[in-house]
Amino acid sequence: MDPVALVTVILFGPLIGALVAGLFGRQIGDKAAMTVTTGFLMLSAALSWVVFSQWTWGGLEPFTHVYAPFIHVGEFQSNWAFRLDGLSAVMLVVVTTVSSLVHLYSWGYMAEDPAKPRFFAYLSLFTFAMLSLISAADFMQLFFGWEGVGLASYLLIGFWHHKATANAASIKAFVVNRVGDFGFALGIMTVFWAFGTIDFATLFPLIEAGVSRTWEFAGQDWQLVELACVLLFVGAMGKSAQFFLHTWLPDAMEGPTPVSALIHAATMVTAGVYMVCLLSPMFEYAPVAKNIVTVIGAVTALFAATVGLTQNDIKRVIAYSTCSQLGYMFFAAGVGAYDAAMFHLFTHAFFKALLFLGAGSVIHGMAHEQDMRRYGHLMPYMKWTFVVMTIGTIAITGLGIPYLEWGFAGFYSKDAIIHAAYEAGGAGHPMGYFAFAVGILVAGLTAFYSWRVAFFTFNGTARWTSEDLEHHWHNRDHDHGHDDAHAVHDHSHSEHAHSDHEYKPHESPWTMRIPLIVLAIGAIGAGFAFHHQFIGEHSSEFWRGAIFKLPAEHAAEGGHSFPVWVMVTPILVSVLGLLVAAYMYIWREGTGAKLAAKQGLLYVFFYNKWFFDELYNATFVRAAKWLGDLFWKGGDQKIIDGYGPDGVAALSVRFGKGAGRLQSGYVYHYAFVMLLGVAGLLTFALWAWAA
Amino acid sequence: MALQAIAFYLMSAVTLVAGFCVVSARNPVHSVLWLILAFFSAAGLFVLLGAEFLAMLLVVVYVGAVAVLFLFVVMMLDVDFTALRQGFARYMPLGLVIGAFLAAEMILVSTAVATRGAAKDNDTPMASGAGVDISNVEAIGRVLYTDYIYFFQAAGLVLLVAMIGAIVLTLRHKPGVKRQIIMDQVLRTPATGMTIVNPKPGEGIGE
Amino acid sequence: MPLLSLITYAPLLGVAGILLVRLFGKADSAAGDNASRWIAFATTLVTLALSVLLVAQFDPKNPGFQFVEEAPWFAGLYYRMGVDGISVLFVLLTAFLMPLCIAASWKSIETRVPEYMMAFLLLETLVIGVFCALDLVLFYAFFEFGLVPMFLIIGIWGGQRRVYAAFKFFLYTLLGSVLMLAAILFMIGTTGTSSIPELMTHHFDPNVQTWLWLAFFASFAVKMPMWPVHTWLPDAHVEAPTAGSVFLAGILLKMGGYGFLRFSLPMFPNASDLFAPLVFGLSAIAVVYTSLVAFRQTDVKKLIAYSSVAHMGLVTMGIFSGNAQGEQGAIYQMLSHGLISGALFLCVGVIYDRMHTREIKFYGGLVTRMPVYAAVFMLFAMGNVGLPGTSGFVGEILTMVGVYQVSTWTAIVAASGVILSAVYMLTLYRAVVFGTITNPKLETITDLNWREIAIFAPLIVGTLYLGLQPNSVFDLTSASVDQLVQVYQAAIGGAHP
Amino acid sequence: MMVIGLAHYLAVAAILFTIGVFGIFVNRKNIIVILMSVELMLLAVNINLVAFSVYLGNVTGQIFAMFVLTVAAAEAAVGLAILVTFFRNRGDIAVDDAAMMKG
Amino acid sequence: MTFSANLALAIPELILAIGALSLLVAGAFAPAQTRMVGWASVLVLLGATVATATQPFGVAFSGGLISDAAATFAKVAIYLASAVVIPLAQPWFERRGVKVFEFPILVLLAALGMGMMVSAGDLISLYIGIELQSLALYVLAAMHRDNAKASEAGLKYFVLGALSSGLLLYGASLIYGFAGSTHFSEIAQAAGAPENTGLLFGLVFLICGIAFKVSAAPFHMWTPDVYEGAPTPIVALFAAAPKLAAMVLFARVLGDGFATAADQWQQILVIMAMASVAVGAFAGLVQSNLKRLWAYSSIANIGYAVLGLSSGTTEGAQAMLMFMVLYMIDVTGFFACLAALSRGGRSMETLQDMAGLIKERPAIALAMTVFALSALGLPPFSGFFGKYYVFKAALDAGLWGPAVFGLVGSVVAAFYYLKLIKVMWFDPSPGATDKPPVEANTIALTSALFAFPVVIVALHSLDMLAERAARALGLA
Repeated sequence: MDPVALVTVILFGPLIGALVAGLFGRQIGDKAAMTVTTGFLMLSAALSWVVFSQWTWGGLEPFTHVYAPFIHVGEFQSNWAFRLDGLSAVMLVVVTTVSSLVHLYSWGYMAEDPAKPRFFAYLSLFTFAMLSLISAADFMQLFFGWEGVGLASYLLIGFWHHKATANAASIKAFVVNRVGDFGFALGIMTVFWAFGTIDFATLFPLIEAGVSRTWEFAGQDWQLVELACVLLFVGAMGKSAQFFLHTWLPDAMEGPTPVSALIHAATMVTAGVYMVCLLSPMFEYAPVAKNIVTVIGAVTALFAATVGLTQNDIKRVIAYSTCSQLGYMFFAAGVGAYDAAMFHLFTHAFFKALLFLGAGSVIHGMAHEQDMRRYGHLMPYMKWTFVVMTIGTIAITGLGIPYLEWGFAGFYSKDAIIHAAYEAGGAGHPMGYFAFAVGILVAGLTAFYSWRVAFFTFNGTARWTSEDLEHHWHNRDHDHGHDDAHAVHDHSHSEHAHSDHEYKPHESPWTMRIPLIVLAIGAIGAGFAFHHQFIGEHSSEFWRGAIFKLPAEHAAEGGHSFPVWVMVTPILVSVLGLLVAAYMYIWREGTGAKLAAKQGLLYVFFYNKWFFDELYNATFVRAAKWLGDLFWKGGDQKIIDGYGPDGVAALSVRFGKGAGRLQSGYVYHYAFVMLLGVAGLLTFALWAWAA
Repeated sequence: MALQAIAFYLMSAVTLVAGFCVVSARNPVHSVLWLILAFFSAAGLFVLLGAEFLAMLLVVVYVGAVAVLFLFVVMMLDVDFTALRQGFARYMPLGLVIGAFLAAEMILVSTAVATRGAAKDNDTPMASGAGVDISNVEAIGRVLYTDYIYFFQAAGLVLLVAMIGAIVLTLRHKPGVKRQIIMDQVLRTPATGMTIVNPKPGEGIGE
Repeated sequence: MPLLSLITYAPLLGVAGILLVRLFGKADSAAGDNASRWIAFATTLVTLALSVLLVAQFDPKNPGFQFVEEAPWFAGLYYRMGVDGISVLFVLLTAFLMPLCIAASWKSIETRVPEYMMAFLLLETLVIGVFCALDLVLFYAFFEFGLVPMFLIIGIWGGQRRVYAAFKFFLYTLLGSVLMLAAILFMIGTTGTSSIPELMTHHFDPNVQTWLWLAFFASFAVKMPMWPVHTWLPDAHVEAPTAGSVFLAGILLKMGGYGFLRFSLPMFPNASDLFAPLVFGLSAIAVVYTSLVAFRQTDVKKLIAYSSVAHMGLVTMGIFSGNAQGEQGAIYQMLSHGLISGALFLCVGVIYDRMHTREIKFYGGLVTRMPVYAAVFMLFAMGNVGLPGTSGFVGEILTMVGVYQVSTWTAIVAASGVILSAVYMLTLYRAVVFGTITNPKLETITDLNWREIAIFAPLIVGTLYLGLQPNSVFDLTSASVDQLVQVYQAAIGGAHP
Repeated sequence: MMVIGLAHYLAVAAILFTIGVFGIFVNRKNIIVILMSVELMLLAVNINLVAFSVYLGNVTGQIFAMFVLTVAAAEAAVGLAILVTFFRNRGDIAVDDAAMMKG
Repeated sequence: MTFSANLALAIPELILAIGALSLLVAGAFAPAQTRMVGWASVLVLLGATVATATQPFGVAFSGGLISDAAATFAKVAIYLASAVVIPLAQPWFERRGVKVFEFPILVLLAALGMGMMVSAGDLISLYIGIELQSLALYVLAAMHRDNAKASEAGLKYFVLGALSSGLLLYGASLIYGFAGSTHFSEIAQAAGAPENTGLLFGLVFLICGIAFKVSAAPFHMWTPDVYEGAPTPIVALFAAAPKLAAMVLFARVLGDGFATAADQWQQILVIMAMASVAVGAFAGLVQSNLKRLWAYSSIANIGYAVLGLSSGTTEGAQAMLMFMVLYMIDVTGFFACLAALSRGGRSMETLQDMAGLIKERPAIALAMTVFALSALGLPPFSGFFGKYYVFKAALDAGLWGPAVFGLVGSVVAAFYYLKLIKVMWFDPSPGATDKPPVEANTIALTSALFAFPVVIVALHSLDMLAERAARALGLA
């Protein structure tokens, strides 16, 4: 099949599904809407794998197919297009695979929700936006997809719109993303300003020549390429929830769990990484920007991991984990290991989606209880879930055998990143060793909190009772504050698997289990299967120029000649994390709770997410409100209206009244005024004509 | 020359004093009388200038007609003069200042006109008219009905307007007063003088 | 065929028709009211059809004025009409929005219907006239006369403080435009011509340009409105009936931007260049300032009105960027704002018609009762936020791209409006639509009816089409805009392309 | 001082005119006096005209003065007629009373 | 020049004078036939109009009467405006029990006076013309003699008018004394000479006198009181024709007599214009009586006319003529509306009376809206075009500041016009109004139709006529 036709189907399939489900969902019914969307997604996923395999083994050449013009104004030329290259091929499979699995999973997870067509429409819409993002051939379409996924994310986080927290979270997600997009947009403008084009293919060859263009500000010349890269990275920070702009991601867990898996783990949040890799020809010429990327990535990795240690909400832990993993990807990109970053993106998609969906399965089984402190001893009740969650945990902690090149997915990609950082440090990258150190440390922390989740949930003693669950089940309608409940209008208790009226955790239906199994396979094998292509000996032919590295840095990459300690330390700290977690949550169960109860300084700091929300509330939110009131009541009403129209009107009326008083009705006053007029004019004449 | 000067000063002083008294007299009847005096002395000034016809007109028209009209109206309107006396002094100082200022300016202007205008070279009065032998009356008479016929007729219309105006505004047909209208009496016939009515029982004769 | 005059005066035929109905029918009869509505609606549809015909016959390659009509008037003035790529767009926009305004007033206006319809039709004539006039005095006549029907619309069919709002609207704008009149008279006096095309090629002395520019600016800045002369707008919007707000936001504000494009840039290029920093500054302030003010509003309409001011800030800065992206962006932004803000006011109108209040606090949880409405409102909220895929995005990004090249800081400040617009718009949407119904009065509120859906449908289509296929508009405008930019750049000796 | 020139007459006229004007706006008592003040003003103008006429040797001034006299008479008639009407309506001719309309 | 040739140039005046006299006689013998006298007067005025339009140009009566394009232009307007007032006023007076046949005759004589004014070539004809007109108008103001307000209005008008005549005369005497002649042409020679100070002082007095007639500030004080007190249809006369006559006279004096001293009088006129605009705009803001309001409006509008004249150019004179003619039609129409309206037999004069008029009397309310917008200077109503000419002339003459001042003043004034519109359109009606008399209704609506849209087509020819008239006025 013609690759253009293939990608066209892949791209527009989800859109058609979304439109059908969204516009006619009521008319055609839940089942049909779900079938259509899921069907199109499955099709897309299948075709994506076809494209991907053609790309990897079939020698498909990169191409850009233009569908239609978008914006053509002067040199500002943008088209609706599909750009297929190594990066987009990878993203295609990631996006469509995870998305189709999430669609399928949602059949079960959302079974009791009355707004299923809307949910599926949103999911498909998201997928379409994400596909248009990854297939963009210029900045405008990239931005279109970028904001499109933001919209979908907003809609899905706020899917349960009766919940105040969900609404707040959705707005927060959108606004924080907008802050990033603010930078992104400015970055695009800088690019256009500096190079006169926004088309990637036209732009990249121009960069080397245009490096010297500067913008003078505050008495200094700023290199436009650097500026553009930094600004674009701000966009990436927003989308990928990097430090400073990360606050929305944990809150985004207010959305249904499949959404978290799809958007806030596997695909959308990785768009930032994707963009940085895509723009590697620019970033390579912007060393300062690269340093910033590295630092922000490393700090995010560390920060999110520390916060993840202390959280009790199962989804939040995974969310911070995502944040942290994204940090990895960024510092990989920052040190120039774009391929490693992409590889981690790829593997992360499988195991993180797996973890989320697994968590969803648990939540589903526990009547929408998300607090791990009320879990425990769930292994006997949900064996499938337990198995896949464990696989996911192993994958994320990166267990594997260093010199054998054998391990779970995370092992390949994470170690590649850590190695790359080390290597960059060796090659003189100023932040390389810092990133390396953080990478090692965070590997340990990741192992701890990931295993903590696993053990806390499935092992130990049961910290729930069936009364709790029953209570939970019945009260979920009213318990909006915490409950990840289904919509309020649900009256379908009987459909639920509680025929005996004894409430206990249960395994999820097959529609949910199948995606878990597929993802588990990916989590196990994705690294092993593709590491040669992504980062290994076939990498240059795999990417085929989609990733650009300046030769100087490229030369340092000389195979796997790292010191032994560099090779083994990651795995050692991972195991250490595993042991500590096992100690605290299995062998000496309760240690964690005791530690938490102490409310140590560090614990409070971590538990409250480094107080970022409080800080932002106290500064930006309050400042905006204060300024808004000031401008409105003080500026508009008091000053502008007060001295402007209202003031002038009042003054005019006062003049008018004065003139009216002069008009006293007495004829001698009138005569007097006339005489004054004569005298005045005469005097004026005397004075004026004296010259 | 001196006599002329004395006459001038005397008559202008009388004119001005009389004029001031017109304005300041408490009783309007006195005002009218002062006005008449002012006109008389002004007529004297005209004579002094050699404009006898104007002087005569002033006396005849003003004293004979206008001033009498004023007097007539003052007497006719039954005004309580004692009630009208307040409020003069309050306004006086400011009025005086403005008046003095205006007078000063006007005198200044008049001097300028007298010294720079068309009449600047003429220190002495000249007989008006084409030749010295023509009297003032004759000189006026020669042009009044020729060159100035248009104005003359128009002035007549002004007087007509005044007449119509006075009639329109003040003439009243009092409804209660019975007037003899000869024409009506002559035209009266039995048909108009008499109506035959046939009253029905209990109705009487309506109006 | 004098197509432009036909389009311009076609609505007057409707006025005549309604007058006949009014004269020969019973006053205040339901039948008469209905007849007026139908006549008005039919007239606007005819006008729309004619405008579409105009666009169809329009030659996009020709940068000059087309369909020119000319007839001598008095004192050397001419009745002169014509359109170029820029104005034809506004004519179309006007003709497009008008039937929607009439339809939106179908049920919500129940008193003095014939007068209302006549006022709207008259307004349409005048506004189209503004966009077609090629003679200064003719332009001014259309421009100013437009105040009257709007004054009546606000004052008669408005809300609580309608009189205050109507007066403020009228006097504010009048003050601005009399200064423009002075400039117009001066220009006619010095050049001896009042023809806009001729004046566009006339070179004024730079000093003179300065004064003329300021005088025109006074008028257009108020009309836009720019900060700090924007305060009439929130009042006018809040008090106007729904269709009035739609028209005000959709069309009337555009006259200011159109004026800048038609007069300030081509006729006073040096002054425009000189004052561009001023405009940039005011626009940047406007974007941030009014966005923040919008954020704190408690009245739905006022919030949207302030958001209009912010969006117009982008337009002004785009216009004075003097490059193709800025100009096109500004034009596009005006076009898109015409649809989106109009639609948003209609959205407010929908709930106002049902509940008769615009207090944000009153609402909440509408989505459960009005899912279709929620979806429509969401679309336009997103358009207002400038989401790519809606028309709002194209204009915003292009203006900023244009300005960025000229005044980087302005663009940076203005771009922060992107964030702020999201803040206030989503907050509003959440407060009105999301959540659960807490106000018992809302329990019985009904979703959009078919008439309302039919009104929104063209707007939805328009917003999305313009968001995805902006090039179809640029094709129309690019010749004229390119010429404008070239002339401008040549005049100021600019190095920009 | 002894030679009486044009300026002297003009000065007298100016003062008389001022007195007339003064009479109009200082008087608060009686409207008739105001009418008389007007006559004084016209008299002053007549003195001016006649003096000019004589010193210019030009009869126009005297004729002008004659018309002024005529018109002044007519004015007096009309003025008094209006005054009478006013008196009939109000029963008074105090200047202060004539202020029904103001503002 | 033969006497008959002189008379040939005075045919309109003759028609009016003879007409007035014969109708006076006729009226005296048939006092009941007031309507007939009225219509006959209208015919006389129309006849005079036709005679004016067809008469030759020239100078008659030793320069006392000038017949030129300016005089023709103004006379036609004046006679027509006067003619309109007769059918407007007679029914009005009859409804109030005043049934006098002298009324149309006074109007005829006033028109004659105005005609003299605009044809004046001499200070004497200027004075007599003004007095003929003024005396007739004083009487007309007080004509509603049982009405206290009317007689007070007449009294005020008279007293202040007499004062202004005194000022004017004093100025005329000085001019005569300085120039040695009363003819404008000879005055012009003197004015052209150096050391013309005395002449210019005289001119200041003269200007003050004429300014009173046009009610320019600070000589405007009589206007609001007289407008309020005088019978409404008479105000329609006051506000229109005499103003035009005085303005043309103004232009004639300044143009024929003092064109060389334009720099000097220009400043004085500018001051008066600005003062008028300011007074008219601000004082009008607080008025509640419509006649009074319109008085202030007319003060402001005269300010614009004076501003046009003050530019001292032919263009300025043309602007003034255009403005005045367009304004005359407006103001006549407006007062015709007021004359047409009554509620329960009581005149409707205050703003509040007009509440909800659009529902009660849509046609008249619409007409009043048109007049208000026109007076506001809003295009495309006739008032705008008047302002267009005026401000263009002022700007072309370099009078930047005054022009902008005037424009801003018009914005202030806009407030009260809008208030009127607001009251008529927005407010609820307090009750039904009486059926308007057909004459007033017709005049009001015709004027409104002229103000818009007829003006659009009429402008072209008006422009040409005014331009020819302005060229005759001798300004550069």
